[in-house]
Amino acid sequence: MSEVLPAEGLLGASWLLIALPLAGAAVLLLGGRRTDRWGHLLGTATVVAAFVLALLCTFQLAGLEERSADVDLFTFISTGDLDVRAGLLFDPLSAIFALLITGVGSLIHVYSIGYMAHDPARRRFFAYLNLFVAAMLLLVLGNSFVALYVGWEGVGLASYLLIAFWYTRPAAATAAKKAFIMNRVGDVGLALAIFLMFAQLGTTSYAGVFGGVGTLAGGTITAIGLLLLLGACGKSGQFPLQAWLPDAMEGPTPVSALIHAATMVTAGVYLIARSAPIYDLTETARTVVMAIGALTLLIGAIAGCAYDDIKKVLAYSTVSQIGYMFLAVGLGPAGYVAGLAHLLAHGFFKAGLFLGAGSVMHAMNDSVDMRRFGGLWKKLPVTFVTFGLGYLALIGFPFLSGYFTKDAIIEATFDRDDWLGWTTGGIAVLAAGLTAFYMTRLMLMTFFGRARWEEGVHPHESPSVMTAPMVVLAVGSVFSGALLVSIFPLSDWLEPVFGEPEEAAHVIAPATIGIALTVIMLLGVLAAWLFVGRREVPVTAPVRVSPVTRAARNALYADTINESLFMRPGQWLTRALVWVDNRGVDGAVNGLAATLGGSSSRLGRAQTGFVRTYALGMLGGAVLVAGALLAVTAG
Amino acid sequence: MIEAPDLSLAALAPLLFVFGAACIGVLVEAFWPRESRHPVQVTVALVGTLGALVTTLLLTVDFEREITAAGALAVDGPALFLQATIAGLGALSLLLFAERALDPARSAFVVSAAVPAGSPRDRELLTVQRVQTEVYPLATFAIGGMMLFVAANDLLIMFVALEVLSLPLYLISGLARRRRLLSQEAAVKYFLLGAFASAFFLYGLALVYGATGSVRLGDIRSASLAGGTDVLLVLGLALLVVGLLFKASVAPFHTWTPDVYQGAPTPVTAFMAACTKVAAFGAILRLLYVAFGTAEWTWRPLVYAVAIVSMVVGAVLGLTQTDLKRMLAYSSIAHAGFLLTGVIGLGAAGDGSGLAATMFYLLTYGLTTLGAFAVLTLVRDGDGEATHLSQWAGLASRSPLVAAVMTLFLLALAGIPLTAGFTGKFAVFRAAIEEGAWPLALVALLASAVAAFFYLRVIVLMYFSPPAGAERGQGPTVGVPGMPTTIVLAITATATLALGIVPGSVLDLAERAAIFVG
Amino acid sequence: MTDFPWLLLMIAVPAVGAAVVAALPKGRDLLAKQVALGVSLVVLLLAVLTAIAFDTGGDRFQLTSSVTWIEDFGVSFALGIDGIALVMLLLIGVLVPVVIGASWNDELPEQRSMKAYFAWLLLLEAMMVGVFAATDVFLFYVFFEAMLVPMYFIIGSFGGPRRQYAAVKFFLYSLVGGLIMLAAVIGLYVVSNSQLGEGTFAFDALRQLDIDPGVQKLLFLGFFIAFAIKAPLVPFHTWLPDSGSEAPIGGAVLLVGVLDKVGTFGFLRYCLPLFPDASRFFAPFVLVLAVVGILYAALLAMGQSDMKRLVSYTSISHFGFIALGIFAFTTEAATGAVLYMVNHGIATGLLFLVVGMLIARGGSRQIGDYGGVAAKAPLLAGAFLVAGLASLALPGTNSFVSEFLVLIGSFPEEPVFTIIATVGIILAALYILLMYQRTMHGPARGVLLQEDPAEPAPGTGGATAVLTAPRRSLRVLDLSRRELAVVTPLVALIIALGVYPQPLLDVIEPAVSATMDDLGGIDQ
Amino acid sequence: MTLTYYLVLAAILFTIGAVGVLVRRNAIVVFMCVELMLNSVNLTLVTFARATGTIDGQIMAFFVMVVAAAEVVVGLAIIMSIYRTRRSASVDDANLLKY
Repeated sequence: MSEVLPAEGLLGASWLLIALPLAGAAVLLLGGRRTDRWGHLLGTATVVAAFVLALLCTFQLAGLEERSADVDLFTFISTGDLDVRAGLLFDPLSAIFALLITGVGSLIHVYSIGYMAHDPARRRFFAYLNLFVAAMLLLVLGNSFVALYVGWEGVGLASYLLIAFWYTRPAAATAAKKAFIMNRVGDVGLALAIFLMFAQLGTTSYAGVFGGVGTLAGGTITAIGLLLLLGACGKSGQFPLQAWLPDAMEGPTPVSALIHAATMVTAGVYLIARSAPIYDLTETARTVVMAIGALTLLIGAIAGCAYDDIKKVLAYSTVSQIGYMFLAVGLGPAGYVAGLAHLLAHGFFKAGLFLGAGSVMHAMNDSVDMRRFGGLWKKLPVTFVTFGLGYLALIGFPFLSGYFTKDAIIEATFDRDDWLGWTTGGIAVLAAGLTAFYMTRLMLMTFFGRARWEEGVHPHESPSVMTAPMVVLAVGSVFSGALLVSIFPLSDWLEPVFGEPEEAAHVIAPATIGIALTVIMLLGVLAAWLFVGRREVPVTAPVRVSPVTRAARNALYADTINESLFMRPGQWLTRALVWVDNRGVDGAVNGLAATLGGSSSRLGRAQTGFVRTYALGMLGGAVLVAGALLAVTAG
Repeated sequence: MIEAPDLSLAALAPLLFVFGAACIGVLVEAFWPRESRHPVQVTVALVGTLGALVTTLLLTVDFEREITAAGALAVDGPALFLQATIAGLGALSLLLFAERALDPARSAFVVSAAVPAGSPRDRELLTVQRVQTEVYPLATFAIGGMMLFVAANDLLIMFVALEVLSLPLYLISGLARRRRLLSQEAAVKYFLLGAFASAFFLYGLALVYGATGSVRLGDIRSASLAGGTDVLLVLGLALLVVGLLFKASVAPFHTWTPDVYQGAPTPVTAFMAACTKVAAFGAILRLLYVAFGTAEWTWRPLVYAVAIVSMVVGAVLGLTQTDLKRMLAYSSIAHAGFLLTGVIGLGAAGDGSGLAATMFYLLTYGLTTLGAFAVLTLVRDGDGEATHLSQWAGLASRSPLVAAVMTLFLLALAGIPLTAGFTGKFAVFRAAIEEGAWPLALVALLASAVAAFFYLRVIVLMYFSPPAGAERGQGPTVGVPGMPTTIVLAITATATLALGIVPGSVLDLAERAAIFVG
Repeated sequence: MTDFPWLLLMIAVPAVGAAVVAALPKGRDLLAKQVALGVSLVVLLLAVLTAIAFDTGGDRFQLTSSVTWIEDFGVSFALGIDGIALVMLLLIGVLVPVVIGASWNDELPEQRSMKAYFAWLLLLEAMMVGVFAATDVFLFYVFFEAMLVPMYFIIGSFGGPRRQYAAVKFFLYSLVGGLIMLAAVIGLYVVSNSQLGEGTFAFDALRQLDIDPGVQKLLFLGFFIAFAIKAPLVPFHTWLPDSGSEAPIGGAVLLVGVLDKVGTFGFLRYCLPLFPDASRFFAPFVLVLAVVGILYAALLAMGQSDMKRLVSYTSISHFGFIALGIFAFTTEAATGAVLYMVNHGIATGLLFLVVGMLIARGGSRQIGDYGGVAAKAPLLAGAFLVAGLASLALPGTNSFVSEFLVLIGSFPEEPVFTIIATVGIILAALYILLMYQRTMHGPARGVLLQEDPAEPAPGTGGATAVLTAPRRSLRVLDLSRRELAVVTPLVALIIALGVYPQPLLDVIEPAVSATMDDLGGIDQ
Repeated sequence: MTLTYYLVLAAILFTIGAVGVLVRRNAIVVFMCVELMLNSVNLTLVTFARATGTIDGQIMAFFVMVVAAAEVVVGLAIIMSIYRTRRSASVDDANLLKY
């Protein structure tokens, strides 16, 4: 971890990055209906302003010779040996995230102005969006794990609010709750990691932890790494906590874009990249990260092939893409940059894809069933083009962003040149093919073929306030890859964070991989055309399908497993405990009372009312007393 | 040639006052015209008891302990403290006797006890305004007996005092104006069992006399010191204790208590609950500390045991009572147990705070229970007091003040802080724990928790339940007390609060008084 | 300023106020309310002034005053506060006016007078102040027990359908604990008598005693059981759900918010400093109780269908955290525990209030009788959500700071227990969000929204059973101005203390570390 | 030592009296049994007086007689009154008060 200097100048005010959207949210929430008319504008303005600020800060940062600035704000919690200060760390890593979040965030805000135009609760929506951005910025800008944790859970809250935005739908409410709970599971891991750091190093600030982590025992470091990973899995929807991500589609589409492209799910990757100094010291943890990444990207890709819900497909593609990123950062120094590059590129094209999907739904009366789409390309030209570019970028069409970044990851994986490298690399390549398949399937079902619209649906292109952001993102998804990898290498920019990128000895020539990937991708496209393109798409999903398809449709039974493993037993346990508490614990108390009462009336029988009985009692008593006294005297 | 025994009249003044008043009362009964007899009797009785109270208090200023009347009487701190307590409580009880406003027939006592209950004559007498006044001299005699009882330094005097206090009680507990059958039954039971018990006491006396050749407490002490303890002495002690425990209504000699408390006229019950308890424990303390103080290792385990039995029996049996008087009877049994906890607190060397604690507890308990019974006399229905629990439901909404006062007394009996009951309990438990008897104290505390339940139940009924018989528009009425009862309630309630909040001075008094002579 | 009898005043003012309110003529309910509110606000002012007068860097006990009370027992009416007591006094000062404001329009059971209710509330406030301000163990005990009486009447006279049962259960439970503690108090006195020559109850003197370990254990248990019943720790907890659900909302808030804190306060103030060895000896057992309680109560909370019961169970779970923090024997954890006591008072207080407002509208305590309320009453839903989030310790709310401190502070000493406890935060999210989702989310349904009883909404089975308040029409469904005024300060506090808790921590820490020193420097 | 016989006799009398109280129903008889107990005590007292060579015991016996006499007066009065009401002197009939 490089030396940090107190920030001055504009960087000193970088806390405004968080404050602006937060203020926006506060105004919109507290302002009530008064702000209905201009609320969305304010919300957008704050984020755009934040973006500008982020840009300026980044430029200033680039100017510094020591590219890292520490912004100390105030004492948050200080007692005993614990001293947590609220402060920000503005360095290349947080900079690129800040840019991504605010940049893509602003576009999504703009888009939402149009998308939510007719929703009575638009103001509330923008308030939540602002909150989301603010929380995410705190997450990436905080200078300690505690600050990160605060942002971390803040993001959880914001996602909860947004997924449940249409809370009158039980499905939405449930999905939101599910998202929050699964995130909480991850948060436990993060929290425990923080406790462990404090217990071992007496501090939770990045500087302190990364400074002292070297002195720890290997086991401890691995433990910290794995706990952090658990947290990351929760946020980024990685195995085994991936199940909430597709359900999150219950929220309005811009939310999906925000969650999947700009914020939330990238947090996990950020956490691991940020904790590079820890992971560098623990091979084991890194291996687990890679394994999980590989596993998840496969799961995502497989599930993506089966769904007919356009947003679900995109969701699973996110799961799988994040898997790539995990795989990358799991590689360690070799992969951080590749992973982050893919993250940024993904930010562009996935946002574009979601906004495109939103635009399609907008046109199709909010239907998401691709079997009811088809032939939309001439109805929604802009959407089609932008969406198409995003699609090409995603499947790694040569010289579009996805191509470069994914390629880099797979290269780096093979460069490990060990069983792990080969297996994970192989999986990654395979998944690339699957990606091409399911995305092509999506394209074909949505934009090509015969129109299978329900009657009364009259597709129309979205207003420019929606299309404009899509265009911008499309441009980004086309060029960002080349930009980040070759023209303006991310590796140099991140050098202060991850150190000098060492030139790895390539096991397989990059060219070879490039070509191989392209071939695989084309195969996927071909397969999709064979399955979907050339024959009629039935408007209802076929019921009699192979177990593989069924499994895929059920996302490999993730929910089933969760339910039967945790939910049901939990409910049983709860019911059992309620019984125990009423009958057992409380029963014991009431039982005692009852016993006293019973014995009372039973003893009361002795009070017969007959003088002679009383006299007998007295005589007996007297004898006892005398006997007792004599006994005491004798003994 | 017998020389006259030395008599210190000063020391005897209180007793002379009371017995004097009693005798005058008898004469008044004989010669004063019936019409105006009642006020006179009341005055005489009150003058006697209050006079006794005053004189005892006078004696306490710069008094030196002494044994007088040829060693028959001990005039020492405990004697005076307890005599004052008895005189005071006695006076209050007499005020309850004298209450004429509550009962439509102007008195709680039957006009002529000789008339068979339920006979036509009895029914017509039920409503006449005539009141009978023998109860006052009788009660006065009882009070005198009690005061003698706690001062007796000689088993024989103790026995005589026991009878002097018991016989009038037997009688007046049979004199209820209403529910005469119950009252008479109570009298018979009390009498037969009382006589039975005093026979035990007497036999014990005889055995002790045989063992030590004397019935003076002092001599017994020295004898037991010298000769150790032979079987006769121990047996004697046992039988004496039985006689006394009976009067103190300690389990297993408590069986008469609920029946008599319930059957006797409520003022008499109050009188018994307050004064008899004091007297009996006064005697127990004197007997155990003075005569057998050196042989405590013999009786301590016994007291320990009966204390526990008494507390448990009282607390547990009280739980299911539905009659308030009977419930208070069981509570008095439980309290006897708590008092014995204090008796345990006698230090090995006769020091220790047990004595003072017990005396203080007696005072607080007497006041509280007297007050509680006084409240009982207020709540009435067609035939006399409404003592069934169900009739007290929703009393608070009907007359908040009475409910509040009753609540105060109940909380005091339960031993809730800021009431006299708590101070008393604290004192006796402290004494016990100081002597290392913390298990006993613990049992006592748990017992009082159990007992608290039935006190609470009354509060619950009064405050949280819908009024009884409200729907039928009937149900008990709360009588407006006349001057006497009002005074009693005022004094007892004030004292209960005062002894809870600022008990300091009275505690001092007990502390300084707590040394026996002889 | 410091020799001014602030504490005495804080006890006297509400007590006198109670007397005044009670003495008001019948039927002057409005006046009674106004007087009560005024008095409670004065007390709040006094609390604030006390806080100003309190010197953070100063002696352990400040604003002390002592008058001999019962000479023969060595009892003195001694008052004084350390940081811990101070924050509790502030909590009382804040909560009571809020509660009075919240109870303004309560529908009481048949022929109950409002003024009696407010009189009891004020008397209760006086007692609570006394309990925290007493520095004489006997005095503490007196307040500890006397406190029961007003609460007993609040529950019993103004509570729900099963109020009699609940009131008696509450009273007996506490009484049993109290009496066991009385034995220990006396025992402590006897020990002091033998060691110092004359018996005393002064806390500072008793702290100096060195008590034989065996005796320590007995005395510790005496105190501990009483406090464990008050707090309450599993398995002494079963009275709380009954009392919490049957008590009127105002009473419930004070019961869970302040009264029960006397238990945890007692652990910290009496058990640890007076019986260090015993505390160390019993710590493992207590920790087990605490951790079990956290999970057990959380699971039970999930199983409740009655909202007030649910909230009560969540409190039991929270008390587990507090106990964990106290018996982990580290400054951080204990400081967190004290902060937890304050924050829990605020957060759960708010939760109870909001639930109460919901119940006042629907007349049912059953979760199943509500649904989709958020659509009709956004403000109510918002307050509910804030309270809920605070109760599941979301960062940014006050509870996060305290829970975080407790856990991170306990971890170095008690890793295993802490890890288990940390799982509790998942359960917390579950029970809160389940309740929130079922009542606020989903399609609008339930007792609030059935226009004609002809077609009853699903799940109103229990509604008719526990219908206590008349159903309101939909127009007044959202929070009224008064209710808003009641809720706002608490929400503000939740956020403020969540962002900047340091001032409180500065007050609490010295007292806590002093306690840790009494404990014998476990905490390096 | 012959005095022992007197003591034993007295003890026997006392026991007879006590048992009589328990077994007899008629209030008068019960009461007489009590009196028997008292008199057995008198015998004991006198015996001890003889044994110790003091006269206190004999004096006490007189006291006891007086007290017993007083007791008889009171007792008979009470029993009489209840007899006139109930037309029965059986102690078992009088148990309205119980439990």
